[in-house]
Amino acid sequence: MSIIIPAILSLGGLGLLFGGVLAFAAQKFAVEVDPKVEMVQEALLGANCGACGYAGCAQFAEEVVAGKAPVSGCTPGGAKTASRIAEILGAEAPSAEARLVAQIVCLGDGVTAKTKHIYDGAPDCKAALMFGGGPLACSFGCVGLGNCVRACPVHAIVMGDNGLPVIDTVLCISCGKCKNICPRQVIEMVNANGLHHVRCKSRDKGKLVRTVCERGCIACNLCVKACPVEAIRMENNLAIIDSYICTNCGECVEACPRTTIV
Amino acid sequence: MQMSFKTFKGGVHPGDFKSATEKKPVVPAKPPAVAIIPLSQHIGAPCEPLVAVGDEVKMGQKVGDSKGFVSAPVHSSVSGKVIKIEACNSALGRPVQAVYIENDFQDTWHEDVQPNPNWQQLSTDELKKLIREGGIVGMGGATFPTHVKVSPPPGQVIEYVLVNAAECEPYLTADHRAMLERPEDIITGLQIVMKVVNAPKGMIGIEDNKPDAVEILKKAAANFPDIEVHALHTKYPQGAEKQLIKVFTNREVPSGGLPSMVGCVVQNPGTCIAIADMVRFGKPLIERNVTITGSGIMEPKNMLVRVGTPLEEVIEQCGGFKSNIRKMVLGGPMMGFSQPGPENQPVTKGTSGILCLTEQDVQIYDIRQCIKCAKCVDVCPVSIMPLFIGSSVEQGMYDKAEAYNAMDCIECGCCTYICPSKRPLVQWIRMSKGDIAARRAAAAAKK
Amino acid sequence: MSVMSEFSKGIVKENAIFRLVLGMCPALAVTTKAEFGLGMGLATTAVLVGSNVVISLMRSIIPAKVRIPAFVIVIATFVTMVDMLLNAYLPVLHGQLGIFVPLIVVNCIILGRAEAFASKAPVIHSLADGIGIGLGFTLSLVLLGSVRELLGAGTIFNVNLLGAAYEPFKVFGSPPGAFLALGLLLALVNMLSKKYKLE
Amino acid sequence: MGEIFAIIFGAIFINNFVLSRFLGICPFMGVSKKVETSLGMGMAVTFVMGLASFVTWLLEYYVLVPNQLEYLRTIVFILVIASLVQFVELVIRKASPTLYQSLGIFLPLITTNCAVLGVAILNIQLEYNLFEAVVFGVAAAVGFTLALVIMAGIRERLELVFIPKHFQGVSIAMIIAGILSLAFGGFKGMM
Amino acid sequence: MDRKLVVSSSPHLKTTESVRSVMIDVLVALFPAALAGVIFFGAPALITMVLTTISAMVTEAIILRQKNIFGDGSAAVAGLLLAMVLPPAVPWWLAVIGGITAIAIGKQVFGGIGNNIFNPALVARAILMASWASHMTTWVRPVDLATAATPLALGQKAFSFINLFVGAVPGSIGETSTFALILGAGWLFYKGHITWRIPGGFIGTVFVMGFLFGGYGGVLPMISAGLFHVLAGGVMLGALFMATDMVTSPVTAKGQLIFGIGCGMLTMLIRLFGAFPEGVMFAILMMNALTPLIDNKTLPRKYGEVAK
Repeated sequence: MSIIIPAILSLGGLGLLFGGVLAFAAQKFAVEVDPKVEMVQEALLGANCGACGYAGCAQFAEEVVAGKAPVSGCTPGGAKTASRIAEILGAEAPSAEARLVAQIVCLGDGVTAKTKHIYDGAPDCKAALMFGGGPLACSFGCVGLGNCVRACPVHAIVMGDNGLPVIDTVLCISCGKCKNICPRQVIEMVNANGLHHVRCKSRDKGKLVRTVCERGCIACNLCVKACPVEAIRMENNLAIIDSYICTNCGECVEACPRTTIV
Repeated sequence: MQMSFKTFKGGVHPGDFKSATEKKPVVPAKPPAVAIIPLSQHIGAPCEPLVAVGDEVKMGQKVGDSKGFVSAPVHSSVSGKVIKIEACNSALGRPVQAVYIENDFQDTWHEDVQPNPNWQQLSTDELKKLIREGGIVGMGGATFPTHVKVSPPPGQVIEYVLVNAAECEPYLTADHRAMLERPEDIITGLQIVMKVVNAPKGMIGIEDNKPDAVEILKKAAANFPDIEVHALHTKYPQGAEKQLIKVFTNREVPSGGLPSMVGCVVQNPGTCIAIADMVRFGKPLIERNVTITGSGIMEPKNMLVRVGTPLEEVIEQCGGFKSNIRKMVLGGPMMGFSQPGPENQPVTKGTSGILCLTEQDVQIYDIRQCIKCAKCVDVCPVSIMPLFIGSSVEQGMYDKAEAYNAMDCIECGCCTYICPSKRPLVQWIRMSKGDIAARRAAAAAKK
Repeated sequence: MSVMSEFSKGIVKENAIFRLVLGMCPALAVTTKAEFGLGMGLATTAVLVGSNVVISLMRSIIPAKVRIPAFVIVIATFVTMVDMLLNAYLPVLHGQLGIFVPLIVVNCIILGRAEAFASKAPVIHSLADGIGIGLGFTLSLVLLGSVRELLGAGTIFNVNLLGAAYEPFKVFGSPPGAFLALGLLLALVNMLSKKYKLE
Repeated sequence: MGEIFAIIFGAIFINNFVLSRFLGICPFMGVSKKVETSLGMGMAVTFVMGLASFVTWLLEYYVLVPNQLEYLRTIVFILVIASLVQFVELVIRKASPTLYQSLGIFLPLITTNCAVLGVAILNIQLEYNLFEAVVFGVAAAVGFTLALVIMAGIRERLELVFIPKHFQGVSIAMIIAGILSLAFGGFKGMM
Repeated sequence: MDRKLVVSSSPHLKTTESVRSVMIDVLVALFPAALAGVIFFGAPALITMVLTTISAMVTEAIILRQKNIFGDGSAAVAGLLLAMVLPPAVPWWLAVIGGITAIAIGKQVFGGIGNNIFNPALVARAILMASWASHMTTWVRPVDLATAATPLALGQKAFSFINLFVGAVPGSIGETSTFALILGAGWLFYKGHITWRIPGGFIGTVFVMGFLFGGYGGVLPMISAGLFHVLAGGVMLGALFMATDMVTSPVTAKGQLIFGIGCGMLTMLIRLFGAFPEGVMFAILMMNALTPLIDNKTLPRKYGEVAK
């Protein structure tokens, strides 16, 4: 007993002392906090481990709410915490039924697309376009210097050997960063269920397209005629497949004389 | 007055490559069959066309003007008929609107082009107006409207008018020839500018690899005690405005500021001649000296070319391209703009040279990783950190680029020239400038 | 989530050292030999399991405002118990682990699990979670300890594997080697997990 | 005087808390991404470690030892440190928002920083007197700060280059720490 | 015109200098010291140099999957520099491990050339030193290759300044011959790859600190102590070839001077007060770590910037 009593006394005493002081301090020195920040802080582990690179959970919460830190920044918390934070912040969760994936809408690679000149400089699509509209003869095609590759947060895009980026649709998280960064807008978010797409953005007349690219859409209307469900329409010299009507029958692929639909 | 002839910090010695044309007198080029007059040949807002398709125009007639202050009007360099107003290619890679004029080869001057016999009595404001009406812009390549340059904001006292006759760009000899052939006109132009800005002192700086030009100009300036001619070290970018000011006055233009803030106005010799022509004879800027040179041209030449002459015609008069041409640059090799081709593009007020290079001179190097050799830091004339700016931009971190003073870059190209890893530093810096400027503008708009 | 998956996730998918990068101090400090790693890992596991269970039991009693200090006390109690037990029964190991036994208190893993899991889950799940995470931590420490011991002394668990002629790569037995070995192992684990899509 | 100097030099260079004693690795890895942040963190740690050394030393020799409660050391120390830090944070937050921005925000991170508890326990183990304990606490924190700032400088530089994918993040930081630790080995035997 | 033109951003002129040519220049500059090493320490030195260089080059070629084993030459430089700081008679496996470590841990984990924070050769040496200290401190006398101690261990009286200058003393393969090192460094100066700042700061500081703390009894002994510290051990090699490594030293002029002085001070601190007789390696590694901070604190005043 003689061992236990001082232990209980001193620990309890200390506990009371500190508890009292802290409770007093918490009231005395209360500071208003954004409720959202508080909620995010609640969602975090509270371990204050610093793995996120910020000075503790409170600061991380503030930065997340301010949009400066990624929702997935809390490594110890993992995916669960990230999704909870996303919920709090009201970030959009992708709807399950129509998953969108990024797709390169151009087939003009080093062989099929003609070039006007040779670009020598910083590997950046936007920079290349500043010189006479880019090296491609087609003014709609993919420049192929990989801005999308660098923009992808999950490394789902790699540069193919033929100078066109290749997107791993399994890894794609539908964030749309590649689409937004592409100066030529040859990346589109497409319905992941649709198998066939017109892989060309050229709104030039067919005659011109023929001279600059072997695989560009020439607006010949053969696909429109071939489609049994009228999912294809022609707009501004460019065929467009409505993937929500499309039955993935593949007739248009057969019909396309320039293998633009794949 | 004692000047401290300090040299500027940094710089490179790329070799001058001027021997092909420096001994060749300027020959007039044939007038074009169809003159293409771009409506934007200056920094600032583009001009509106003053003529319509089908109009008859005369030589020296104003065909485009703008209300913008930092703009200069454009004039027809031939007499004839306007056949279309359409986009043509420009040196910067963006298409610009241009007036296409079919030449009648009569060369009838427009009635507005009148000499001013008593030009020496004209007031400052009249002179300024003449300079503006003459469409005169900086002819070194930057094409900054001259009337803006000679109108410093109130309160700024101009002490020096400097003539930037360094011609430090390799290959180019257009200014060199102008100095040899028209030294008096340069002096006259300088005097006019000095009068306009009320500057007590005029100074001409010439790189010491052109001793003949130094001598001729010294002789021409002998009778003018307020004008000095100096030989400068041959070092690139000796002719960069800010560096020239540093050399002559040991003053530094504040970051983001203009030369007038340190009491200087800098003019190119070609501009001086254009000013002299306009003020004395009423002749607007419709022709200029152009050096057509490089290993890719059959007969390198210095030519007096009318503004609006298609590049193809000029090149044809020099015997055409060699078959192994790989690059065509408008301007000099250090700061000029390489072009995808000469098609549908005229000589403009800013075209100081057409440099044609063959494959021996145009090597495409792999961009390698920066080895931090610090050579770019050593040669940078404005003491910024090209290597870190480049790497920041490569990683997409434009805020870091800004922190390393990307906005102060004068794009002289020394860093890229010297880089053993062949990194496109200037291009990266340029990319960051666009981004930083946009961000600053957005921040300012927010406020 | 089933109890089984709560248990198994801690070993590979949410491995404290290699995936969450937590609890680095003991991982670096006590892994000069595989057996030290094992001892430290098991000690931590014991604390983790104990604290997880107790906190899970008390989760409805502890007011939210003071939960962190309360957790800390629970953890510290278990740490003190483990400290005493080690001292009594494995004094050599206790000496080797040194101050890192009391420092289990501040191991982020334990507080992290208490806050993130045990304070919200039933006892059985918390127990499974504690054992899983603890074993994952132990395994990592043993792995790191084995690598360092093998290279730095030619042995694993004091069994000589590389023969008498082996001149040990002593750096791996020293502090710098701890950093280097863990850095290289982390890269290796990154590579393997990418390859087998453990994301 | 010589002994005090030896404690300072030893704690900063020879037995650097991070590079040779492996204390405070978590914040060392986490908060070393920016020089500015790491400086703030370092200052906060220095403050807390000095204070903690002082308070825990008093507790040890005036509360625990007289009552033969040494076995409660871990519990008591962690409690004290946690409360202390939280108290200081609350005070700073209210008293000086600017100081809070530069220093206070790092305080919660310090509770679970094993360097703080480590220094408290080491003070007892090494049998320092009160003055020595505080000096040791501060010096150890300065050593921690030094390592942290160096690391942050290096990591800022490495932001400009492409680190191989698998080595990004903690992995490369560990390797750098290893080489740093090797370099600091040069101080061995001084004093 | 049937050819396509090249478009690129200005400037359109570039030097012919490349990473490879710079590295070849460094190799050329290292040649005199390497030759001196072979002359003084014979076949073992040659074998060590060949082993480290080849293993470094092979490691790099494998990691980068490049067919050309020489590549840009940086691996050869790292390998040869490593040999320079090894004792002549190290076991063959130690040299090979050294070459591999230099490239793998010293360089490629950072992403290869240009990205490394620490001098790869010195990283490798530090690791070897921490692992096999006895092999790494077994020195031999020149020519007869009998085991002997280095001048730094023996003290100032053991060798004449002439021998220290020429290099006829025990020591690492490439560090003994001051003469050969200066000859090689001259080439780098001539080619503009190094400036005076780092070597000047380094050697100057070593001399001054040797002068102040190394000698007693008058100016002459103090001068000779300063000189001794400059000539003995790895200061010349370190100052001229290791500290001047472009990748791991500051890029600003002021920073380079600070870097050199820092190297000198740390070297002398370790030599005079530490457990090791030589401190060049530790000093340079420590200053390597500080390089990013030094760079950011010594950014030059940009043109037109008003002094604050």
